[in-house]
Amino acid sequence: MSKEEHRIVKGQVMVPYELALGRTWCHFFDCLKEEKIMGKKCRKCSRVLVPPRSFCPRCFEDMEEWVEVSQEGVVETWVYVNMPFFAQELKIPFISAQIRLDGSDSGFIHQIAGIDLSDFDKVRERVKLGDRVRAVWSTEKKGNILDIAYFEPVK
Amino acid sequence: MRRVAITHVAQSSGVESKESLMDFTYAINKEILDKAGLKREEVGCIIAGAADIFHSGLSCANAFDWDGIGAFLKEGSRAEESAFSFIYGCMRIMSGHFDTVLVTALVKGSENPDNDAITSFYGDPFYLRPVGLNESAVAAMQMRQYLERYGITEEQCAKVVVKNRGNALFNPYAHVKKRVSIKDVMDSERIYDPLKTLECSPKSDGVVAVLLASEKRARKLTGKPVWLTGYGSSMDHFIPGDRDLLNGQLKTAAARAYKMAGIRDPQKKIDVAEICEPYAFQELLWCEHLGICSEGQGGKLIDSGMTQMDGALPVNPSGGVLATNPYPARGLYRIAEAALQIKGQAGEHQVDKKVRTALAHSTHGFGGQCHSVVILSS
Amino acid sequence: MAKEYRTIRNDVALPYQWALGKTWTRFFDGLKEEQIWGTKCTHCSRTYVPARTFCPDCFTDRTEWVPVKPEGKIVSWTLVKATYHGQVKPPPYIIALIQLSGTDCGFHHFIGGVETENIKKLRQKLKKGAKVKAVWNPEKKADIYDIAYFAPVK
Amino acid sequence: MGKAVAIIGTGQTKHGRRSDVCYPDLVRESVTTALQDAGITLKDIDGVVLGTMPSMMEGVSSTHFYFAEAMGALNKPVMKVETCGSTGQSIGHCGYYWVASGMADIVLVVGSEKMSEGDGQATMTTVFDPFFQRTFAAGAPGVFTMQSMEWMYRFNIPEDKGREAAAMISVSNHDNAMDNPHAHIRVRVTMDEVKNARIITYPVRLLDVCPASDGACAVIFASEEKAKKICKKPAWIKGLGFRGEEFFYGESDKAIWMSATEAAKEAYKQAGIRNPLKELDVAEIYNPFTYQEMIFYECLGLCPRGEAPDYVLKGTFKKGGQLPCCPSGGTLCSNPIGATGLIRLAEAALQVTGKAGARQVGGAKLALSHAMGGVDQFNGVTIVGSKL
Repeated sequence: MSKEEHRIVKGQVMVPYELALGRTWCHFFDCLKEEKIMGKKCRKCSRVLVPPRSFCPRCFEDMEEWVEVSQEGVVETWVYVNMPFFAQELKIPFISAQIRLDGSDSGFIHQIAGIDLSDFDKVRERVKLGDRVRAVWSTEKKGNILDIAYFEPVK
Repeated sequence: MRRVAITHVAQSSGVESKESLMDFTYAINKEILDKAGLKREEVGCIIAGAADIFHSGLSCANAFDWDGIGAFLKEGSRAEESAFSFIYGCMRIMSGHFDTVLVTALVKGSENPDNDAITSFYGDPFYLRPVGLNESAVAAMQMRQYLERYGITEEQCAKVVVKNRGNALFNPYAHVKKRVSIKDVMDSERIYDPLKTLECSPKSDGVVAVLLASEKRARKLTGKPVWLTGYGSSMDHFIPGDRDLLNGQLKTAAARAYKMAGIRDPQKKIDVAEICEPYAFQELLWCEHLGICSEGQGGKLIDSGMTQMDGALPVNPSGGVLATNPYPARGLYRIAEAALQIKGQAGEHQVDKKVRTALAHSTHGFGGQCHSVVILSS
Repeated sequence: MAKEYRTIRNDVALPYQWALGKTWTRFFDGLKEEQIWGTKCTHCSRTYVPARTFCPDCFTDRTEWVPVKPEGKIVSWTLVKATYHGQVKPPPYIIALIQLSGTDCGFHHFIGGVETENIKKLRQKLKKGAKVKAVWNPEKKADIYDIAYFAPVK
Repeated sequence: MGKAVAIIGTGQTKHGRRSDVCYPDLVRESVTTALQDAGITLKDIDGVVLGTMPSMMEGVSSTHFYFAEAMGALNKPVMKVETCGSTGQSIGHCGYYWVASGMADIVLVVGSEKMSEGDGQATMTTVFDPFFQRTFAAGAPGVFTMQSMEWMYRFNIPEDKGREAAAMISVSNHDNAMDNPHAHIRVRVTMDEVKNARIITYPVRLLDVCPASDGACAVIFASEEKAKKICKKPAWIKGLGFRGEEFFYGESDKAIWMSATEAAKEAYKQAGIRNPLKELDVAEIYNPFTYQEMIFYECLGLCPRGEAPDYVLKGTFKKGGQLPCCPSGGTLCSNPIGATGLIRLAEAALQVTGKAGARQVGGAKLALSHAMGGVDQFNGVTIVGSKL
């Protein structure tokens, strides 16, 4: 096929969107500014979801009860990302992790840092599934997900 | 083929919503389930109607939409363009697999760049896009041909805006609610000459849900089922220059729908029509192609008053797309409105006659590249 | 943020490398040589421009290459004054549907070399059937802009 | 099940880096092949279904417009159905329902992707919501690695054992792809090569991961009456199911993966299958990642939870094993996303009709095809059989 290679046109596309957060997510990010992680509890199935939802996707009922969840939790899974791609937000290498915060019933996606990330083999020794981690807050809060700077292993 | 009925309808207003798309969607789906007295679990299948990333900024938008439409662990799917999602829902019932299907179309135009920016991406990256085509530009070229070929006047096109925006005043769900005069339309800026600002549809938010049921279930769910009796769609050439923009695929789509519904004389048989007219003149052109009037008579049609709210064949009593344009959901809005007219539940914009048969039309693409026609009956 | 309620900005930016394929590679190479290529279907005899790999009507790839004269007549046009994100150029500009001589379809491109101020005069000049001719871009990149625009022929 | 529906023809492009053709021409290649395979012309087609990954992968919106001619849809009714990676299965389902509804006799279904034109991982990252999770996303490998790690931890699968089994899956898929003229990656690999390949996202290595492919697939569905008239050996649709979970990753349990489990259950119920491992003759599973394929074996009920590596190591799913999986070389060796799920279905149809050439599993009568989509959110299953 390579013999018959025909011309390629390079281009880049940027399309801007402005997405509404809505009440529930606004409140969540407002609370992050105050260093609180809030979930919502379904009165029917009793699950606490973080990020919070306005409604329970399973019970399809409004979720009205706000619950503050712990800033500590258990690593359910993680991945060491050391591959670059276009428009990546975080600098590589980074660890993306699913964390079950105490008092919640869903995995929360964030990053694990605060440890030396340069050597993967050392990272593997430090971060294990089932380990406990806790939130470290950014000093400057912007009302977005990185108000929690990262989660770090609890010694 | 099993019969399919629309049993319930729920729709949001077209006005900009402060809710996230997910919550916005949930509210309407919750509403329709409550209306029908159904639990999410009791619905057989759930179909979303939404556009791709260009209309939401999210790839695989169906993923984000899934929770709000109540589809967790339900059988379901998603079709781009809401008229497609509607007929796909109907097919699922006709097949005998399901007795109820919930179809929801959703978009938040307020979160998106202009329709002109988004529809530019319909074009290929080598030819149509670099020469600046978008839906409005093609519509403008189509309009000029329409005016020239048949001697339709710009004032006649403007009358469509006056009528539809006028109708919208009585529709609680309409987005743009402001009475306009022919002069207002004629004086508005010629953004795509001969198209003027007021002749172009806005960019609206909108979630609309329709509950479909098999005959047996429908009779249990509602006293006023609205039956699907006809459907037709058809696809035209990609490059507008390859077609006659005044003789597109709507005729074919309509012929298919009429054949299925057993309609020979649409002008007599159809009591009310909800037509997708993102550009004012298109209502007239589409009416011709739908057989509501004959070729080149679109101007006379609007002059005659026949398509007015109190006319013999009201067109767009809801105010149409000129008043409310949640782009990928607008087809299902037409279908929902047509169903409400048959049910006699359209409220203040209920037409002043017995509605037995209603037509709903949807189109998307440059100059109406693709059309769908739905016939509903009491 | 401009809105009264809270939103987040979500700019989706992505890079592309689109393959032209053999037909459009040849078509755009032609433009570089100031030659517009079309293809004629040996089945239905319709000539399409830009050139096609297959006849859109007959679905057959038995098509032959035909040179198309860089001139034709106006079928329709619009004067664009609207502005929107990602627009190809700042308005006002004219996009037209042009039937090039010897072809059976419309060709989309810009109209240039005319005053856009006076819409009435413009309408006179760009009447249906008015003759136009391609004006070539002195700097060619083998893309659609190698034709700068079409200009009315006096 | 409603009316009987059959697959009467399939067509695939040569998958790979296809910068020799523009996107519509790539699509047309698969359509032309499918029409030839079925021995019919476009005139016979009543409707066309298209799907690609609904994304900015190729930077063109609503591609049913762009492909109108290439997919032979001029003057025809069309449908555009898309559900991320599971698109291929979803459009197959649409083709089925369209015919089963009685609205059409013959429907052409087309799936395509031209990944070389975009940035796959960057595009995939835009599937994540921009509020909470996109910041931490790392395309497909990031998610699939998280899922695999969680699964191994949950079922106490030793890392070495998982590694060994995943490597074996890679080797056998690559071997299988050698028999498939359409496959993108056609090289044999050894266990050592897989285990020592460059790390993508640990423990996933380069040879555990699918390529980014250009390709298209077309499948023609027909009613019972038409199928019997036109086709000597149709592949009959026996069962189908599609399920999705919550949008946010982490909200549902990906080690158990309810959507995959429930979609398969639904399809088995319709097909009357009680013991899939015994009753199925071949399975085409959507396996962009070796580790994930093992999770699928469990979710699809082909082996007990947590035991997939054991089954793999004893060769259950290899060529010549009890249930050969992905004799085509699978998604691991070709992944034009929007087409991939449909390729699985096409391959399953080829198997039960004895038309799979060098990759034919002898005497295959009942085959499963499957696809997954979203951020581990959706699963679709279709079962085809040689008998009505």
